[in-house]
Amino acid sequence: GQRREEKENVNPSSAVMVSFKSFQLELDTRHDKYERLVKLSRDITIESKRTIFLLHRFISAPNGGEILNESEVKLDGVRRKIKQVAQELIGEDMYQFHRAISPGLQEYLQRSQDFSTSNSHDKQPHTCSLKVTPVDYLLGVADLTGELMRLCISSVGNGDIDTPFELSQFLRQIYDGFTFIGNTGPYEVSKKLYTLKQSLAKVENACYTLKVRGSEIPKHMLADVFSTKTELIDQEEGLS
Amino acid sequence: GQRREEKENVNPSSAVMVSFKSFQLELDTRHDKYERLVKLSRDITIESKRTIFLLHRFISAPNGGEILNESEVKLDGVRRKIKQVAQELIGEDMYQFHRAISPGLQEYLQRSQDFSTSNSHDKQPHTCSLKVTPVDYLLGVADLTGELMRLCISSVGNGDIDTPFELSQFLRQIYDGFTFIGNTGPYEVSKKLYTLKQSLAKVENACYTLKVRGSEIPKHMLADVFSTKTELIDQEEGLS
Amino acid sequence: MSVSEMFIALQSVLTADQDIREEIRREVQALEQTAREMLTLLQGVHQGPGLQDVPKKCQKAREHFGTVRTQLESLKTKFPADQYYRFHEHWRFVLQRLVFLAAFVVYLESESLVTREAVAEILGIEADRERGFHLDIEDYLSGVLTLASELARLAVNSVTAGDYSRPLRISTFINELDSGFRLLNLKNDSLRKRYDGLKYDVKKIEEVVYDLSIRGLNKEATGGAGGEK
Amino acid sequence: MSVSEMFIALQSVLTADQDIREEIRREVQALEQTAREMLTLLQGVHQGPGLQDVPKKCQKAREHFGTVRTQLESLKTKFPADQYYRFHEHWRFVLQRLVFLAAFVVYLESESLVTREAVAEILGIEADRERGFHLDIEDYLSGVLTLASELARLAVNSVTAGDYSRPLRISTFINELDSGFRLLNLKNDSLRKRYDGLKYDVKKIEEVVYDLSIRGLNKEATGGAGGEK
Amino acid sequence: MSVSEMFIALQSVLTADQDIREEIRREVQALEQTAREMLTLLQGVHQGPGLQDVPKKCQKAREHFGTVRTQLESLKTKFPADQYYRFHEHWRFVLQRLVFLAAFVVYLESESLVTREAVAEILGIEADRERGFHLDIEDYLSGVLTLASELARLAVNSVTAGDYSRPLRISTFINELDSGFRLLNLKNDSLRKRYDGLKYDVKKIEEVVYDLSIRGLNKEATGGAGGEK
Amino acid sequence: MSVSEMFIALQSVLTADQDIREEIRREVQALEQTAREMLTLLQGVHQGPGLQDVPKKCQKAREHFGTVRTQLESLKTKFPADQYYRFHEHWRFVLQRLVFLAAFVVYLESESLVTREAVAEILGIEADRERGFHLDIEDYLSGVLTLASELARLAVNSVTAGDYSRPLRISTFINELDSGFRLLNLKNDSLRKRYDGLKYDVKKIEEVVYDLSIRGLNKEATGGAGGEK
Amino acid sequence: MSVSEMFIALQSVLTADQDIREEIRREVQALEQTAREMLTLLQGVHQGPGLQDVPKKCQKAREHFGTVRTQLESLKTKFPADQYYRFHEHWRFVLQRLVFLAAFVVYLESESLVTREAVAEILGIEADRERGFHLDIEDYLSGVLTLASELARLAVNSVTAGDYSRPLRISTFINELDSGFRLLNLKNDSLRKRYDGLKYDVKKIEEVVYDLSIRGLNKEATGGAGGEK
Amino acid sequence: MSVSEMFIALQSVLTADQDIREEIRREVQALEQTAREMLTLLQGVHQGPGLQDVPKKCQKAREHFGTVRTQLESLKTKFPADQYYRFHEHWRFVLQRLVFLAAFVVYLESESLVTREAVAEILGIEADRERGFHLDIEDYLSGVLTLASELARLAVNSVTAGDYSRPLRISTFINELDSGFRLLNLKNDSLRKRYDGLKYDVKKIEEVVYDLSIRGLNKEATGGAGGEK
Ligand SMILES: [Mn+2]
Ligand SMILES: [Mn+2]
Repeated sequence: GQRREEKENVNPSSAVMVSFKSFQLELDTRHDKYERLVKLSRDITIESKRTIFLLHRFISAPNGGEILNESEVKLDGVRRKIKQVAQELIGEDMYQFHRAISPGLQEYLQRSQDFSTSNSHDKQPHTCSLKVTPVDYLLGVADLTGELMRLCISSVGNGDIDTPFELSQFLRQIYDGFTFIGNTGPYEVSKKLYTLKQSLAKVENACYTLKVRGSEIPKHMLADVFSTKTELIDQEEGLS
Repeated sequence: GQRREEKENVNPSSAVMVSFKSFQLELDTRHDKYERLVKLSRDITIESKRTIFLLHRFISAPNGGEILNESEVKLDGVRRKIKQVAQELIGEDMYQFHRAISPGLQEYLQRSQDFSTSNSHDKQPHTCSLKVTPVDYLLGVADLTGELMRLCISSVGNGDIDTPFELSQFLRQIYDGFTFIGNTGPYEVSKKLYTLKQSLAKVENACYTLKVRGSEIPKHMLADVFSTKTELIDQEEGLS
Repeated sequence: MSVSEMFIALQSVLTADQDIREEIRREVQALEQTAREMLTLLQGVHQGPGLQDVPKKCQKAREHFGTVRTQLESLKTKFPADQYYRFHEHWRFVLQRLVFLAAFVVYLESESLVTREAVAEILGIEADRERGFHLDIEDYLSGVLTLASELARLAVNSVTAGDYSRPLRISTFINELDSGFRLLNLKNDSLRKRYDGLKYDVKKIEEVVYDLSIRGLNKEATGGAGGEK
Repeated sequence: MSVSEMFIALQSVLTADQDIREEIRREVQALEQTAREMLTLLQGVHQGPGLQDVPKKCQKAREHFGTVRTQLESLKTKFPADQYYRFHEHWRFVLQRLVFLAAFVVYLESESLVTREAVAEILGIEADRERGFHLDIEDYLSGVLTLASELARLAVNSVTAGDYSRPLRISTFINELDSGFRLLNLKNDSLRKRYDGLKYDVKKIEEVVYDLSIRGLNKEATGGAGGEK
Repeated sequence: MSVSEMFIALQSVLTADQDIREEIRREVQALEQTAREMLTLLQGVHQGPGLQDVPKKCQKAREHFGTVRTQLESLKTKFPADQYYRFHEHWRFVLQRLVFLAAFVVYLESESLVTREAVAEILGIEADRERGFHLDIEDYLSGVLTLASELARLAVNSVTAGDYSRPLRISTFINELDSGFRLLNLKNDSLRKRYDGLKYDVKKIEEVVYDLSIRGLNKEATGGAGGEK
Repeated sequence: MSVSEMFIALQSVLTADQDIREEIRREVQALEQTAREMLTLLQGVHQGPGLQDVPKKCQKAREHFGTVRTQLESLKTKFPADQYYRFHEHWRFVLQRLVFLAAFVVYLESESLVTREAVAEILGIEADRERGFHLDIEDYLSGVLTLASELARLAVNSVTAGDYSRPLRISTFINELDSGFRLLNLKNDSLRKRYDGLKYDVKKIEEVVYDLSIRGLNKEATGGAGGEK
Repeated sequence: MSVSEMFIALQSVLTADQDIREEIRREVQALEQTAREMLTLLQGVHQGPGLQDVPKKCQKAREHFGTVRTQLESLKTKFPADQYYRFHEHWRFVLQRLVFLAAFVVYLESESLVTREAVAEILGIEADRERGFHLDIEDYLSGVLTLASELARLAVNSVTAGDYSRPLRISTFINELDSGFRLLNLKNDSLRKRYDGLKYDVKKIEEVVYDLSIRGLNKEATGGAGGEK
Repeated sequence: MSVSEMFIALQSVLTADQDIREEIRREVQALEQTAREMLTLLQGVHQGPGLQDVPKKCQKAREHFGTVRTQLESLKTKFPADQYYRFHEHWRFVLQRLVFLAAFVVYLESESLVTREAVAEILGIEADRERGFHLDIEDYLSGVLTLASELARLAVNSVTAGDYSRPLRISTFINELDSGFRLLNLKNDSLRKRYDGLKYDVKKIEEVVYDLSIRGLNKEATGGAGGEK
């Protein structure tokens, strides 16, 4: 091969080079911020999920302050992270970084609704300077129904036969709501309809089973059932 | 609906509950470590990519220590992160967390090979306590060929007509090597073959163009070319 | 080292890796065969007369675990000790199945939950990662979840076989297990999915217990089962 | 607020959102139409006699930018000012194209790179995010990359039209641009991909310059072009 | 005619086509809105007390069909009658949904399968291709399959609401439907796939009937329901 | 031979192959039609009075198998005998369905599992690969698995029809089948997946038997069914 | 009408539809065969001596169009005239190919763009939707885009064959076409994507012209070609 | 015969089948290794000096074919001759690759297209289905298409290596191949898709010839090459 002269160098202090240096700074700053937000979102997701598990524990065994305390600690952690996100976004257009923070926010929303459904101490949403888009809200709600379905099945397993009927009522309303919205929302929302339908079917089936098996009481040894019931109520009172 | 008694609670200090409490700790610790490694891997990827850009700048405009210094600083940062990864993995089976760290490591490998191909100061690989799997190594090499292809096209644009021929030689060897390995490796490796083939084709086409256009010199105003060449060489000397 | 020498070296590494995987696969197949035989053996408890000879079935199963230990011993020799997780996927499934089988046998014998340490011992492997070929915690938990759904089935079939006390005991056992699992923070992975199934097992057992109690068969059971066990 | 009221409220929000998007789409279509007309106008420079009336073409293009400004003015009114990035995808493509057109006109007029501030002014929008509907930096850069490949094509067609000096000037310009882009740390996104294309444009122009130089046409050019410009 | 004149003429054809599609889309959106409202209305039957006011719900739905007819009437005017299949994809989905809604209402009213002719009449369109805007046979069948899975859900929820006779009647109906579908030789892939789902609906309903039978609730039902229906 | 002559020769081979496939497809369609008719016929057993005329239904089905034999005879003539596996995919699905139908008829007649040899005879084909158009072992197994899930459904519907003994007999049969399958080391993915479904059929039937047991209906059944069978 | 009678009626409609599709498919296959033969014939112009007997090739191609007309005539009879768009997908592809072939022949004969009306006439179909089996506008445009890339190839091969004037004329023609397309506001995705390819054809041809210019071969060409054309 | 005996018999058939597949896989792996070595060897022709020792490379490749024949001979013994298509998928890919390698060697030696018969002979297998382990026609065509794209690459690299005559000869060859393929009516999807790629190879080679022509290098080539060939 033959070697030819290399081109003359570009003057590094020309106007073009100067402005591209500023572009470099601007882009790097933006990417760095995006990265920080992705990391915060991951943390929020994980901690929110853990709080949900904590609440399921509380619901199944409401034996006290310990779990509630623990959940308060966790919640504080999540709120701190959310505050960090809010700080990162001060003066920014949040939609610019929406993709980075959306998963974490949805998981958090789900958690906080779950919490307020089951715990009346804490019904008002936490004030933080983050705006939640309706789509994120809907997706959070859809995800919540999955947790509620799990709660319903657990309730039946724990012998609690009121919760399923209440939950089926509530889930049906949400399902009807999603049906009403249908495909007017973005694709992600209509995609959730299918999962939602399945969750609802599980809850409806659970109620059906309760009803069907309940139908047998009167005919078989009715008295016996009543005595058992009294017995157990006594026991329960003894415990509390 | 009718309400039935809830079940008696499980004794929280039973053997089963105690062991599950320890499982909780173990799983959380593992997940937390995984998360930390994912974050480190993201950082390594980003910083490695930036170092590659820095080196492309150096190659096109080798005007000095400034860029080399900058790249040393960046490299130190990456090495620090890698050390952190290594520390996280002390006493662990690295394959357990392989999925978390693999992307960052591949990008780093690519960068460090790129560097050593183009800069003779620093040929020996950095010693770090991390073992690199052959597959990660191969994937890093395959990714490197993409950067080399870019370097080749840039070289032609800069009037450097030796580099392409050298690079085509080198890339062909790598391509032949991958062909030789073929489908004996895992899927990810054979998948790279296609991209590699395309990169090679681009470099071979660049060489072809150089050859074809070079073929015209002798016939058209040969003397003139020589004089231009001398002129430019003079200019160049004047500059240096 | 030239480029082509390097690739020849790399290929030999890759080939060696594939050979290891081939050998592992063969060992795992043998393990699967043993596991299948044990499963057929233990499935017997679901059928009418099966509940009677539980002790005998358990004893036979214990013998099979001897074979399992030999096979796992052989598996260990096929790859470097510190690369467990490199090949984990190969034996993950069969190991979960073996955990289930061990947990099932232990349950049938003593109606208690086998600990991780105890499973490891039954299988002749370690409970602790540092000490060699070990039982990953998620594989242990997964095997335990299989036990839960097997017990739900057993509760149903016990009633068919006329044993009304067993479902009540299973119910207590499975409730404790459920509380245990509730303590865990599971990721959205296969374990989480399998854990969601536990809720249905608990529900099924609760239904059996309910069916017994509205017929007053639970008391009969508590009485009758005392002697039986 | 009942659940069903809530969903009615949500749907009205979603519908409003869709209406906004519909209106934005309409505005963007009008912008695309104007952009297409400008493109047809400026494409004329590639053809034989086209290079002669560059100034006239630029003047006409400048008039089109008046329309563009009105259309962008109207676009701005269709959505809340602080939700630029919510709807960004809708106008991203056409804005990049307009940046290119502005950059092409400015290049043809003065053979210099239009700054981000200058493009913003030509389009009647802001260069700075805080101040309102603005030009995103990546869209600016993307438009500039389109200019590069248009100039590579222009270098080729200049030679056909007998203008041997223009390719040399384009070469200098594009080299500076290339150096500028090299300063950027691009992610693996669409901008990075488009930037990879710049290398081929630089290469193409270098080939034209080479073809001219081996025929001594570059000198002739330098002489002749001095007066032309 | 110059090339550019020719393309101007072509563009006017294309524009006309795009305008038609735009108008169709608007009409279809309105239809979807009505369909969604009807769906929300009819889903009420699954709610506990919903089964009581079935007649009222059906009557309301019938009123909605008035709106549907007006909207379909308007849709028909948007394109030449012989180009039904050119634009079929636009309204295909909503038409299937409307077929389902009509079939559901008719089932709730009379527990019979609506014929294609009857659906066409309810929707104010033709059953016969030759006579104008019609109901494609595959769209009809698709809507009927949706009915089947809705009825499976209704069977479950009827029991929960204490109506034990409905599932038995649904079972008979769905079996007849299944036999009907087995007479068809379906080639259309999406329809065939949906038909495979019918099998699950049949099974689900059979299991509901089973649950009632084993508890003797089916007899109770037949008794009570005789008067109700 | 020139390149073009060579390709003309190749085309004639390709054409012949396409013609064979076309003819095979036609025969397979006819078979599918017959299979669909038999299915409709046998589905009758699930409905109320259907269980009474099982023998008559079986006899009619046997007549259909006469048609099947003729159609398979014709299919065989469409391609060279040693290219069975070249075209296997074409008839694979319908053959599995026919195996199921034969197995169902045989079960209904004698409550036993049809052997591969017996199915082959019913279909008028070979059980043995070497002897001509035969029944592939995997297709046989696949058809048998379909029988299992049909029997799970039959167990449910028998109870509805008041036949309490049949589920017990089905339970025994399906358990035997399950043990049989556990002897196999299945590699074939689709078969393995279908086999996983067997587990659910077994469980379903066990639950039916449970429902009968807890209500004491199983004893009633054994009494009543002794005479019936 | 019972459900089963209703489904029997539906099946007869479905069968009729399937038969139509089968017949259409057969006709389309014949058309594809003719199109392939014409393509082979016209590909000859790319090879060395091919450019000399262009007129003869065109004449032969014209004869093939006779066959095409007969085949299209037959195709038309296979389905009701007002259901063009119901079956459009079947012949869409081959029709686009035939448009290309007609456009190529016309270009070779007269170096002009065939109009939609002219293509329709060559193919013996209608240009106008209302008048019967017609040429859809998008299919026409798609065929024309194929012509553009064929001409880019022809420009390259003309130079190889020593004809230096043809590329210049092709360049003018393709530029006109490009301007024409820029007048269109394409929504159709597949067409828009194919249109994006036109840009590359334009560029390719410009580079051929450049290669001729820088070597002074374009002047030589104009001289020599004047007589040739 | 009990169910379990029957399944034991079935398992022995399944095991035999799995063993055959295992052995075939091993043979195919060996073939792949040889094919990979030949490929690495022949890719040497793309290297600068590689074109000089083409004859030597071909000779070495011929020796490798000796190994291939032995390996294929061994493969044949692993399964009954009439079950070629049962296991076809296992060796299909490697056979296509071997066809390519044979076609490449033959091209390099004599610049002609290897016939199906000749490939079969080189590989030591049959061209004719009836006579035993043969070369499927689609596999032959697929291998030939791989040759085409390899030759496109060779055309480029020949020029780089200073051999200006080879591209002209490749161009003629590939055009003949293209005409040949146009005679085929391909239904096989994967083959048809691969054939679409041939078009790009043809174009690429034409551009190489163009680049040579416009610089007068083709004449130079023909002169020099006359003696070389
Ligand atoms: Mn969640
Ligand atoms: Mn990279």
